[in-house]
Amino acid sequence: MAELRYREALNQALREEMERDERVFIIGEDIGVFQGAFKVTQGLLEEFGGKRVRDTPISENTIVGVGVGAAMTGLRPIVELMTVNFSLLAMDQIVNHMAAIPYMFNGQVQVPMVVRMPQGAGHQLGPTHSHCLEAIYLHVPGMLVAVPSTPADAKGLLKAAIRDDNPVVFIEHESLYGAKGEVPDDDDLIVDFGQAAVRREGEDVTIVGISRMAVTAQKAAEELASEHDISAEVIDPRTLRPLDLDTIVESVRKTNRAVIVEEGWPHGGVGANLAALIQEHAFDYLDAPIKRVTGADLPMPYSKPLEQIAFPHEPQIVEAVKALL
Amino acid sequence: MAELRYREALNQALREEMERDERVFIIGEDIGVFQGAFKVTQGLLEEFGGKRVRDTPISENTIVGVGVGAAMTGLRPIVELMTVNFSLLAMDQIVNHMAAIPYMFNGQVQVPMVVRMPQGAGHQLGPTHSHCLEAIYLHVPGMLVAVPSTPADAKGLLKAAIRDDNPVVFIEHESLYGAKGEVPDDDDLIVDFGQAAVRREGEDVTIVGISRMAVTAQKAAEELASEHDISAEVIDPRTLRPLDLDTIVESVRKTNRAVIVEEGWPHGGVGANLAALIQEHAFDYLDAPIKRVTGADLPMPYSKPLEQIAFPHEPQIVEAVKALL
Amino acid sequence: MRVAYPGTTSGMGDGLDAAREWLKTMVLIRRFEERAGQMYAKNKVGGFLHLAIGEEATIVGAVRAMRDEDYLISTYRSHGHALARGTDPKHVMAELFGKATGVSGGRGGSMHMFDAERRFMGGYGIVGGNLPLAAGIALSSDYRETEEVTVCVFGDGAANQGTFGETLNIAALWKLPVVFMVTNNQFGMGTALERHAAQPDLHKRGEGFGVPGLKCDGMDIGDTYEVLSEAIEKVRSERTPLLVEAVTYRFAGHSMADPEEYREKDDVKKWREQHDPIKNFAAKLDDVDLDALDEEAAKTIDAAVEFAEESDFPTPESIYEHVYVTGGQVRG
Amino acid sequence: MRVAYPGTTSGMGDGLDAAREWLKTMVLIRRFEERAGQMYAKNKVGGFLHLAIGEEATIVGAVRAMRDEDYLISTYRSHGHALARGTDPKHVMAELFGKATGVSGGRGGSMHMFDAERRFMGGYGIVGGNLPLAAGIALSSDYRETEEVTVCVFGDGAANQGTFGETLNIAALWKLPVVFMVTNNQFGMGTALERHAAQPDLHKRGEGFGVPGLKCDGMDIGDTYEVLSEAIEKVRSERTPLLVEAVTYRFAGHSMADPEEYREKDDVKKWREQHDPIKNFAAKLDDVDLDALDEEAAKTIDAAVEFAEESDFPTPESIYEHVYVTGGQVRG
Ligand SMILES: Cc1ncc(C[n+]2csc(CCOP(=O)(O)OP(=O)(O)O)c2C)c(N)n1
Ligand SMILES: Cc1ncc(C[n+]2csc(CCOP(=O)(O)OP(=O)(O)O)c2C)c(N)n1
Ligand SMILES: [Mg+2]
Ligand SMILES: [Mg+2]
Repeated sequence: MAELRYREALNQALREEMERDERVFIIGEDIGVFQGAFKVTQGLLEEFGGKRVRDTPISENTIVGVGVGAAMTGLRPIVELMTVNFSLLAMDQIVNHMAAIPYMFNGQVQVPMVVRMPQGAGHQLGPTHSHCLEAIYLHVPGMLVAVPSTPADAKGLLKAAIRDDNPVVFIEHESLYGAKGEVPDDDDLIVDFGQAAVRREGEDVTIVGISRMAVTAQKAAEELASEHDISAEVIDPRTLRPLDLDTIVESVRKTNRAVIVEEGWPHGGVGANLAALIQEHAFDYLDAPIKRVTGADLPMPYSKPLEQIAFPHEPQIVEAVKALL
Repeated sequence: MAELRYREALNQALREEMERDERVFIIGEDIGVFQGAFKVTQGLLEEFGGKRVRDTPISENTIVGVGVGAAMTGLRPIVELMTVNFSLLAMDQIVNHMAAIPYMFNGQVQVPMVVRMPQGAGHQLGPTHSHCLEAIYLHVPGMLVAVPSTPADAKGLLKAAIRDDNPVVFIEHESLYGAKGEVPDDDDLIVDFGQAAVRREGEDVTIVGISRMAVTAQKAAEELASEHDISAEVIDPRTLRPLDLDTIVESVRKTNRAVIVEEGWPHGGVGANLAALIQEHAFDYLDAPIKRVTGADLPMPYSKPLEQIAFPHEPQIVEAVKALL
Repeated sequence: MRVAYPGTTSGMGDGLDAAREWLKTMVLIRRFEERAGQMYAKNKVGGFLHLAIGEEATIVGAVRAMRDEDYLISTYRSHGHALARGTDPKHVMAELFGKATGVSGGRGGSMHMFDAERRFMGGYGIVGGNLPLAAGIALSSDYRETEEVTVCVFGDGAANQGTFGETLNIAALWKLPVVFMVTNNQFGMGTALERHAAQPDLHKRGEGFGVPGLKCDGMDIGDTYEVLSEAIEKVRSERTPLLVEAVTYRFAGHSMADPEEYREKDDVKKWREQHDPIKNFAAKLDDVDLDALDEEAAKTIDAAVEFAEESDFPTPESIYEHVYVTGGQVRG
Repeated sequence: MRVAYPGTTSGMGDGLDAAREWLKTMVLIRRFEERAGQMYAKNKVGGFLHLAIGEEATIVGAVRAMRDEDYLISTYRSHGHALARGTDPKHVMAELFGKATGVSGGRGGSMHMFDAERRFMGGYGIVGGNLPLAAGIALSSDYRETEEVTVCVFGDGAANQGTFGETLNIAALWKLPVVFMVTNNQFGMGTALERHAAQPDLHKRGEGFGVPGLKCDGMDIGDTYEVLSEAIEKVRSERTPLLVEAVTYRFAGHSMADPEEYREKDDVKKWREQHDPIKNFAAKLDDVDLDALDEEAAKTIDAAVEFAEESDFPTPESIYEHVYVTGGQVRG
């Protein structure tokens, strides 16, 4: 075990998979000479050269499409989009091309690629630079979606994503890049997609936290235990597609209550999806309505006090749980 | 009252609002000389001239942005995107610009514009041309979203949308353009946003149908009544933002059961959103889990028999209701 | 007008034999398209059907300038590209019928043909959507250190999509072996070239991005072949992109649902009479029996229709196959 | 290098007075940016902070070539544009502080300045996102039959976005009164011009779309003013777009979080020493006391900082204001 930052864990995953498989390469804006806007690709240009670590112009839709074309001919591209906000420009290549091509052409080609990008608020980046878009990516069939919240998962899921033959949307979180955690020393450390992690066992309520909110949910659970004598089970789905619904449903069948925490917008969010699923699969076990704690329903304001109340923190989660019990 | 087709009702709305307000104009691909891919804009070029009915190059992101810029300076543009599928190319201008600008600049400007586009499957247009994307648009704060299913609503909602000072995403349905219905003869016919229509009253179950599925749901309800002696209440929300949640919740409190029918993809769809809301607001009234009948979780196949089973028809709705009772 | 008699390009003999093969292929495409239109009228074919009647020289001239190992990528108007590349008409027709034996297993339809074996990397329904893919394929050719060239076909209307500038810049910057071929049929749907492109010499559009342009007469297969051969071989040896504009004309509507009110019937007639790429090329060759070629094509297409008719639709159980590589559904 | 002494443009007197005002404004911008950087280091300012130090001549030269009724639209690097346009530094600083008195009420921050009154139509965080808006604004000017011209400022890196080609084509096709001004500071973040643009003469990029190009020395306010004046007045009278490339250099990092490993410290030093737009312009004017101007600017900015400090943050209750015109939330 080594203690690594989330960004270092990602960097290791990239390095190891590039060493392991010559078909793997990375393209993206400022990933090479600049070393990555968030330094995830630090050192890779030097180690692997410009053929495998390639800076691109600011052309999001096209660089995703370049990845798709290369993947169709047997390579395994990783496309870094500087942030999820700019992926809105690449939505056509992601939905109509990357995700659709394997099916559209009846499996004659696969599209084994990863689109990596960070999301999230908290750094006062304002209305155009603070989105959490996992709900949109979850919606689209034909691709997998990962939302790692720990360094170990970041590494293990990214390695799994790179080895997967399906296209993967890999959503990192800007606020987690500096977070530290234990990461097993294993070149073949893989975290399988579709396996939720139970971060904390509990009896009274199930809290599902998405992306960075898995971390916030754990802190809230500690507070619930120490201050309110409430035992919360915390689940981090880790991937939204495939979704490990069984683990979530099993937990709710035990606790009979659920709160879903996400940073994204409320209407049509991931929380709504999970609420719909939980009530479908654990209807008779529910003692209270499933609650959602979400980001505010607005373009994220820049001003710090506004931004801070516009995405969930521990107190809102604590309140939501208390209101259920 | 006149009997009009959905496309004619839309055409009337456009014509009347353009006559009423000189600031209203339309831009889009092949809306002028070609008269519109689906003939919604037929005759308008001739009547209003090239200044107000303007054909554009195939540049979706930019034509939405042109609308935004014009709206910021006091005009009231209507941007037609040929279909919702191509709106994926315009997602940045829609989300990061159209919807964000009024807030981002603290109300110094408004963006009174409408993006009109049809969606939907059923014409064998295959994986890139058959999307229903209302769930994505519903998710984004800062804009309103309409999904009219009848000629009268098409007209009344479009007129309301054009007069509204918020940006509006106006989602028509390709399969409805030829549908006929009674439309009141009233130049000021407005259907207010945020008012669901109860298409059919019933006692046993509430069926909510989105976009074209409101029509399919009504047919299924007739069948439920005549063949299975089940009395279904059918609700068409008509706008997804604002959502008339009260009407839906009130109905479910009466019937104690709900089925949501949508043509879009299942995971993270509109049905999930409504299911989450209904269980939040009518938990104690529910006698069974809320069910969803949705489009299949795949890029739409071209082949007719596959396509026909890939989006909901009456039998699936009937089955879903029967399974609840 | 020049007529080139090529040396050794894939699938052809020399000189006159090659020219005859070109003519034969153009005739096959013409007859295929006509029949597809009839099948559409009979409701055997659904969706949108975009025919390439009038554009046969542009298609065959370009494809014959390619090697087998080169990649071709096109648009929703691409039956002809598949046929020219050697895909069996049976499988193209079966795709139109939505049958499991279609090139895309009935999943893609007319707009989404594909033939991996022949390196026909697909027709795409999104205008301008294939340009980035072409750059990616070309990048891959480079990455794998091959001599492959990618030919990327798109329309005059597509040159207005953002992907055009983005992709040309990237291709030039990275010196990718790709020939961007704009099939300028003078209309994007119902919008005439000069109503959608401020500067209508499309081959000059790449210069600002570092991609030099060439132009050919897309109604003349000899000229098309020659210019494309030059372009493809230059790209192959210099490994840096070129843009070729082939000026052509579509004789039929944009798709089957086009009343064609945006152009004069007389213009269409004039183009059909004076610029028919098949008639004009046939007239230059001795010893050509166009009727016989027609008949042969008709037979081939009869067989294709029969094959398509008799093939099965994909089974309902197969509906989720290939959404994910694992076969089944993957839930969200 | 030429120094132009303008006639009657908004907010200025004639000749030398105007030149002095230019200098004063450049100094104000420089000092403002420096102070903003200090406030960032003190955590008074959050988010990304993109300074325009080195680019003052490009900014002021262009803005002074505009009339009051003309529209200006820019990027996330736009404090200088707001200041040059006449926005009170207090409100710009307050925006950086996230205060309710900021130009955007604290909602936008450094990247999203706006001043409707002065027709500064905003800074935008999405690279290339403002080009379509500029075309829309220009379309509106035409629609309303005014003489207004829109100046759309964006970076060299933004010229690689799809919106560039799309918007230039549309602007040329519709003959829109817009000047596209590419502030070529030779880097898109950490990527040098020749590493992101295959053809680095950016003013030539528009020709293929029917938009002729001009170039100016963006380190020389006189040249910038002259070329922009020519461009703006040509666009005003002919009502058809132009592209102007202003070559400049940013002396500071891309944003505050930039270690600048992608360029040589010596290069930056050379540019700072030899091409400083303020120093060089001051040297051409008689009777200029740069220290006094500095001091005056410092005072103005002191007051701005004080204002920003003392202003209130927006109240929590106001958080939903302006998401919708109705004020409150609109549920989905
Ligand atoms: C992004 C996008 N926008 C609009 C359409 C609808 N559409 C299909 S073909 C077409 C015209 C394209 O013209 P061109 O590129 O010249 O090709 P051609 O049809 O002439 O072969 C349009 C607008 C589309 N398929 N994709
Ligand atoms: C669409 C998009 N992609 C990426 C970014 C991140 N980003 C911000 S500024 C920048 C560089 C832009 O360079 P240029 O256009 O030359 O402007 P400059 O910063 O030099 O003024 C990048 C990549 C962004 N904001 N928007
Ligand atoms: Mg065309
Ligand atoms: Mg720059």
